[in-house]
Amino acid sequence: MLLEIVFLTIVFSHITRKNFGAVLAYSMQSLAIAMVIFNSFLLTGATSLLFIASLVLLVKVIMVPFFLARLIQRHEIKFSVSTYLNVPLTLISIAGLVAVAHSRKFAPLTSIVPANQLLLSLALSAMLLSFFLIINRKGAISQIIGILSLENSIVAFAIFAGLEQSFSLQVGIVSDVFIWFIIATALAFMIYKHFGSLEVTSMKQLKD
Amino acid sequence: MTIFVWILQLVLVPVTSPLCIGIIKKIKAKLQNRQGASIFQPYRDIWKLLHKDEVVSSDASWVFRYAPFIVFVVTIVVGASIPLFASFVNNTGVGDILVIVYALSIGTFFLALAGLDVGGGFGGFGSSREMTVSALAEGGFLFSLLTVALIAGTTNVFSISSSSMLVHGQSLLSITLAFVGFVIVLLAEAGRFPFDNPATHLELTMIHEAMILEYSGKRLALIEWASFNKLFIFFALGSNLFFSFGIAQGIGINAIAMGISALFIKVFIFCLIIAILESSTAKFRFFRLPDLLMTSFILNVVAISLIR
Amino acid sequence: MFNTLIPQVSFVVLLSFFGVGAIGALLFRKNDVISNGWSSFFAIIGSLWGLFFSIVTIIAGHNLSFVVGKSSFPRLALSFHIDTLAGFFIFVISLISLFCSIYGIGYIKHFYKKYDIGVFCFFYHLFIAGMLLVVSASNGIFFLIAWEIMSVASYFLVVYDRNEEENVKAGFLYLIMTHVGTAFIILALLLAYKFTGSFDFETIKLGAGLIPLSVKNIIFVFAMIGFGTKAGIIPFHIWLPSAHPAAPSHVSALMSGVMIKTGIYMMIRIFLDILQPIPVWWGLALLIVGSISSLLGVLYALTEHDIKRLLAYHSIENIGIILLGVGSALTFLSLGMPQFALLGLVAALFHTLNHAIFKSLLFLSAGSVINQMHTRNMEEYGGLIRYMPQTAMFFLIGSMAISALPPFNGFFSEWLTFQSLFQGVALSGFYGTWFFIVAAGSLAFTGGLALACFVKAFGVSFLARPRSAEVAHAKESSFSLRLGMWALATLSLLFGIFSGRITLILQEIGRGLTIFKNVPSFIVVSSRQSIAVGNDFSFVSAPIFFSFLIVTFLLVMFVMHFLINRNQKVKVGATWDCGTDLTPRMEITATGFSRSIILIFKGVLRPSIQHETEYHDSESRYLSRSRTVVLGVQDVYQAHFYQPLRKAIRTLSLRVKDIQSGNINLYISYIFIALIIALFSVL
Amino acid sequence: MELLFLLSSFLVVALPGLLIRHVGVIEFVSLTASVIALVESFVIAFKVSSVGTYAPMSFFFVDALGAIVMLIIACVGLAVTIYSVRYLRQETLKDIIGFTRVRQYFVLLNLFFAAMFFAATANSPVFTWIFIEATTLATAFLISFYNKSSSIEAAWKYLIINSVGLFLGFFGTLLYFTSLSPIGAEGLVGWRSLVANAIYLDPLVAKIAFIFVLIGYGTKVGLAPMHTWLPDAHSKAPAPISALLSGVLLNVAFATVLRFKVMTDLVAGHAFSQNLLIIFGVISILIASLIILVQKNYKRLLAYSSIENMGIIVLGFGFGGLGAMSALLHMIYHALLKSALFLSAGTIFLKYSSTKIARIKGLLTALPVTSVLFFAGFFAITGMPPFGIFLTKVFILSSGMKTHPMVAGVVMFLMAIVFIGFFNHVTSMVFGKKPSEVKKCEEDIWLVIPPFGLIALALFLSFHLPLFLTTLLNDVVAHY
Repeated sequence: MLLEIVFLTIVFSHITRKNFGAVLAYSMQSLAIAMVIFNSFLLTGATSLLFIASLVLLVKVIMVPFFLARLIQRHEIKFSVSTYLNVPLTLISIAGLVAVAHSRKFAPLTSIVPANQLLLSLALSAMLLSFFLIINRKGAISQIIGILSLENSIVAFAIFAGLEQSFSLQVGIVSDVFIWFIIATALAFMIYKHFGSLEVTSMKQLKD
Repeated sequence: MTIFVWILQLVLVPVTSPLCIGIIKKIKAKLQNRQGASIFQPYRDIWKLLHKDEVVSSDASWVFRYAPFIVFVVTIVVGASIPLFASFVNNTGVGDILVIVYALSIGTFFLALAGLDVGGGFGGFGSSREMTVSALAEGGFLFSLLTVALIAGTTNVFSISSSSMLVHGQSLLSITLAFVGFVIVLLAEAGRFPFDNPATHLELTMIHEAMILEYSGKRLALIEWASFNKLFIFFALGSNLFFSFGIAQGIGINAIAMGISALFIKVFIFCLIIAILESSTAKFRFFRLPDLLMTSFILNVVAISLIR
Repeated sequence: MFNTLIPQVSFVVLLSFFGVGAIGALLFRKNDVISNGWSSFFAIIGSLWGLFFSIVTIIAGHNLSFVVGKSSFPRLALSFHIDTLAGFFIFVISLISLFCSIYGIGYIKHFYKKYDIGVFCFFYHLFIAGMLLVVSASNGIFFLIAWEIMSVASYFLVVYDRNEEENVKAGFLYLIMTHVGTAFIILALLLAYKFTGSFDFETIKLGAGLIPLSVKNIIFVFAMIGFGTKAGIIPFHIWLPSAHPAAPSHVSALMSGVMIKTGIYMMIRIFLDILQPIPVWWGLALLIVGSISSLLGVLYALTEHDIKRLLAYHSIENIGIILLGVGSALTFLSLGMPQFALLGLVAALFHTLNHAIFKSLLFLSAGSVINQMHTRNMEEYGGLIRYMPQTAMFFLIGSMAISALPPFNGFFSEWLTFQSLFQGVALSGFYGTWFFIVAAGSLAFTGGLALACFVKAFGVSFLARPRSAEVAHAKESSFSLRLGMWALATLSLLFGIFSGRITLILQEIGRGLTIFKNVPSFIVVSSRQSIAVGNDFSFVSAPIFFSFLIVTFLLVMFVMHFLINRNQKVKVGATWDCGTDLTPRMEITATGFSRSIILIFKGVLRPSIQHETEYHDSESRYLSRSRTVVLGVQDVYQAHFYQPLRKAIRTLSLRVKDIQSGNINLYISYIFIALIIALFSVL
Repeated sequence: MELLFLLSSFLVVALPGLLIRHVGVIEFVSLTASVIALVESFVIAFKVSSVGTYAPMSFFFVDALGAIVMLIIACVGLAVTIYSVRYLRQETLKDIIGFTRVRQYFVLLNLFFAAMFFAATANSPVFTWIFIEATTLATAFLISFYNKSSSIEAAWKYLIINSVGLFLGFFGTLLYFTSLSPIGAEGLVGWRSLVANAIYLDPLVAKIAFIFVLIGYGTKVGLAPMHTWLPDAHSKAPAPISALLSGVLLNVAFATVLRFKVMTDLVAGHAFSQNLLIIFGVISILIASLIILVQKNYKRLLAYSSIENMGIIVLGFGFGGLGAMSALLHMIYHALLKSALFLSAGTIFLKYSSTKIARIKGLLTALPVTSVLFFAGFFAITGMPPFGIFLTKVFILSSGMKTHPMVAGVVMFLMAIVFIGFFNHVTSMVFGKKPSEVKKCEEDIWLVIPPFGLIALALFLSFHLPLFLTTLLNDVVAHY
């Protein structure tokens, strides 16, 4: 159920034209992840999970969208920049990727925990989709979101594959992601300063 | 007796070579319905030149001064190291076809340098042409000698002339081909028609004369004489390597006398051929000469491949 | 124990001389004079020591192999193996380097204050030491290291005069050519390693049977290309005519006299010693390559008017002649006629030695001319014989030797080469005969053309009138230069006269190889020093010819001077000038001299001739003011092989460059695609 | 214990560095830190070579590979720190940068060092991942140091591409943990326990995981076609940083790949991973060699040369046996030489203030010593004797010739192409007449010593390998 939300949010951020929409989708997604972790806390009752869930809630659901929103407001770029593929083609390729993720090929991956094979393949397709999001979108923000959601879907996969890590690792990863996000936004600011837009394709000086 | 043979071997070429030039000139005159000079005229010319004063160019270096002697000496040495009338003069030191070929080119080398030395307009292109012709002639020359050498199974000219190879005639064809090739080379090297006109002083045509234009007096005499010797050497080679009959195989008065007379007869035939050739053919254009020389080379290659 | 140790120690000492020289030269680089003195001293001492060492090795027939130190890398051992063949090449190297070093003392004076002498001396020593290592190393990797050191050191010597733009270009071409060659060599060695499991030449030799024939052939081709590039066989020669002129003259003497011979050495070593037995086509291939190189080399030499380029092309020609000897040796071996093969090998070795001597002599004398004239263009020389008579004499001797005029040494090695080819021609019932006929023919023509080329070289640069004002300032070069040239000139006469004894020694050297052990001798040298090949197949005797020549010459001179003309006067007058006064521009030029031959061979040389005529008045074109004829020969190999190759690779790399398009989405999609492909390849 | 000391020394410099008001102090402390690091890592290396592995606490784990990587980081690190002191001073003199930037530089530099040391020594794969990511974060701002649009672009590409790659690597890393699910290990899982459990891996999963790891960390290693960030980042960063990036960072990332390779080989067999490595190595060498031929910018040229050399190293491990051994050696030589080259390139840049090859002429007259160093470094990196890279190349090819002759042959010629292209550019830079606006003045000795030291070290190592190093190498070859 929650994983579906993750998946759908990614699809949404594929097709949405508004940056706010993408950001909102991301926070929904992170919320879902947090819920998942919380859920497993309810199952196991390990307090560390609770802490991590709240950490995720704090970082990914509140702070990251907040910063992104600041960025968007600052440069009043409501509409995200164009994509390479138009919406129908995007949807088609999304479908293709989902099919790939569900194909027998990835059986060894998805059948790590045979019980939730469907969820795993869903997480896998979420990964591929967010990867595709980074490729398809020309906007810096969309790329940031894409990478973040890639991370989210990997976490989701890890959780459902029963690969949850020790407490310190989780904290490390989350803080790492957070620092990464700060730097990325800072760079995005700089890009806007130097190039006058958040269009990454405007950066074509470094060839050969 | 051997001493006598040796001395004969040494002096025969320089002594007789002017004579055969004279003979050639005489025959040509006859063919052109002229009286012609006496056949001993070349001797007189050389003698006269030897006693004249001479003028040496101010630009000339020692190369110019000593070239005539070197050229002359080379012809003497080579003339003494080929079978003239006797094949038993066992000369294992220098009687090798390669030695002959390359020793003769010493003469060419210095003559060409002398031509360049004075810095005149003529000497330069004279030696250029000379070197071109001789460079192209070398392959044919070597291979024509190589043919007979392979048939005789040795590259020593005396042994070649002593080996009776005309007896078994299956290689007759290759010998004939090689001979034709040899004759072409002979014409080229000795500067006769159709390669060069020994009598011309027309700068468009002359090769040998252009090189020696600056010479006078005894040096001119030596050079002329050397060229006579060269011609005679070629005659001797042609007559003793390709048709070695009559050559003295063993020591003895009548054998040697026989050998000498055989040599003279063969040389005379050569003179006849040359004279007829020169009065019947015209001089070729310079850039047609390579074809002729290549022909001689190809003929020899065919000849060699036929030896089996 | 003792006398096994001595040679090894002395060899290490030999190397250490050059090492000390190199380091010292670098240390004293602040002071030109000291560093020059230091390095020349050690170079001369080292070369003398090398001569001594090699002569002892050859006489005693040593066959020593030893390991110095221990490397901390696997499969790399500093192992040497010095048999008589290596000893012979050490002899050649030391001989030439001795005289080049003597020459160098005075020659590099004109680099003082201009460049860093210490650096030059450093690389000079490194170069010689590298060559010594190349011929003595017996471990593949160690050999490669020595090989590269030799190449790199010579590269730095080539670009030493770095203010000339084309020197740098020449060095660039040289190093990349030799590097590609080295790549081929490495591949050949690796192939051998793959099947014999060792880089040690001895082990490879023992395990040569394990290498399948097809791989052997590949090794042959690779080694052929690799070492041929160093030796300068056509069509891998393009670096040679540009690199040799660029280097300082005594270095070009070393490069052309010795360095390119290391390629020959390795060919002999690998084909004749290590990879035995071999198929017959190797030898025939070498014959063809040799014929092409010799003939084309001399033809290109004829087209040159840059004196050092001309000499460089003659190196190509002589390498071809040497290869003819080697090729016939290989062929006879695989036909199972070892005594003929020995003859071919002896011819090749003898010509190697001779070419080293007279080619370095020629380069040195050319160097001293260039030193005075400050140009390499022969068209500006002329009449130098009056200003530098001794140099002219040395150059004349060199030219006579290289164009194989008896009694100089060049003739006798060519004579031996001819003999070995004749043996091949005389073979009956063997298709290879044709190759021998071709080889002999090309050798014959090469001789003739070389003669023409050196008439041109000597005549145009030393004879006639000065063609430029520079000539008047030319002076005879300093003592050390003359000493070096004088020694080489004398050697090239002596080695001619004593060719008989040398031939015998060379035969013994050839016997040093395993396959030639107790092969019946095919060359007999009689008491009168007359070399006899085969059973009375042919004889030649240098002393007899020489004495005969001298005696007759004296005789004729005597007769001329004292019998015939006692009282004739010799007037000195002007050259016949057809009425107009004679200017140097009326003399024939170097280009004009060889023009006829170039036009005869225009099918091969592809000459390009542009006429430009300028008239006095444009409408009535009767009187031409000036007429210029530019006769050039286009470089066929550049035009038809190297340029297209370069262009192809370049276009390819421009294509590849588009990968880096600067678009980040594209970049990420590369990762994506790589991931997907990799996943699907395993799943 | 030494390890903590070492790491803390950097952090100590890094964190309060923000407060220090004086340049000299920052320079001094960072120099001391790097000296300490050098000493300590030698101590640790000796320990490892004598004892085997060195794991002071459950969090750290240094085996032979880690020790070698540490040594590389420390040696290059010291040289780079010395160099960057002078380099930044020169730039402040030219007032390209101000004090705050210098401080920022040193803080980030020390963080970078710390991150690399952590990554080399962390016990848990996930921690290794975190710290490698941390290197990315630390260097992002160093790459955008000059704050020009092009450097921002480089930094952005660096950040995005590497993060994508590293997240893939993270996924692969997680997949290896499937081996633990049977026993359900809790707490921090170290390398050794993973290797111990690797037998429980499902071979297919292992393969997939390795693919993810190879492509993920391969992005950081700079294997084609994931190499695209590398030329941009290396050419835009300040020279010392480029030296660190291509000299050290690539090796750190590759060491991680090797650790995973072991686990994969345990279940999937050697052939699989080796073939993958060979394929990626050949592609990298191919692309790099061809692009080097037509390169216009000498720092990018060096960057591509790094790609080529990483390809060779990967190839060596792909061939295995002697190849692996010499690939390790190649790694060491390449680290030293490439950083030396980048440092001398920095000096050239200071002199000519351009990175275009076409602009650089007459280096030999303008910068005699540096140009000689540059030339020597070029010869060394393209494998000219007596430098060791020649040997390693021959060894790698010889072990390749046994198994994949065609590959070896092709690579041989690609190397020749690299040499030709590189040599072409170097000659055009070193020789010729120097432009008039470049004035000839004395070189700053401290800008010369670090590259000289590195090249000298490489030369020494190519003549003689110290005993402890050989033991380390053999140990690594035995394990990986």
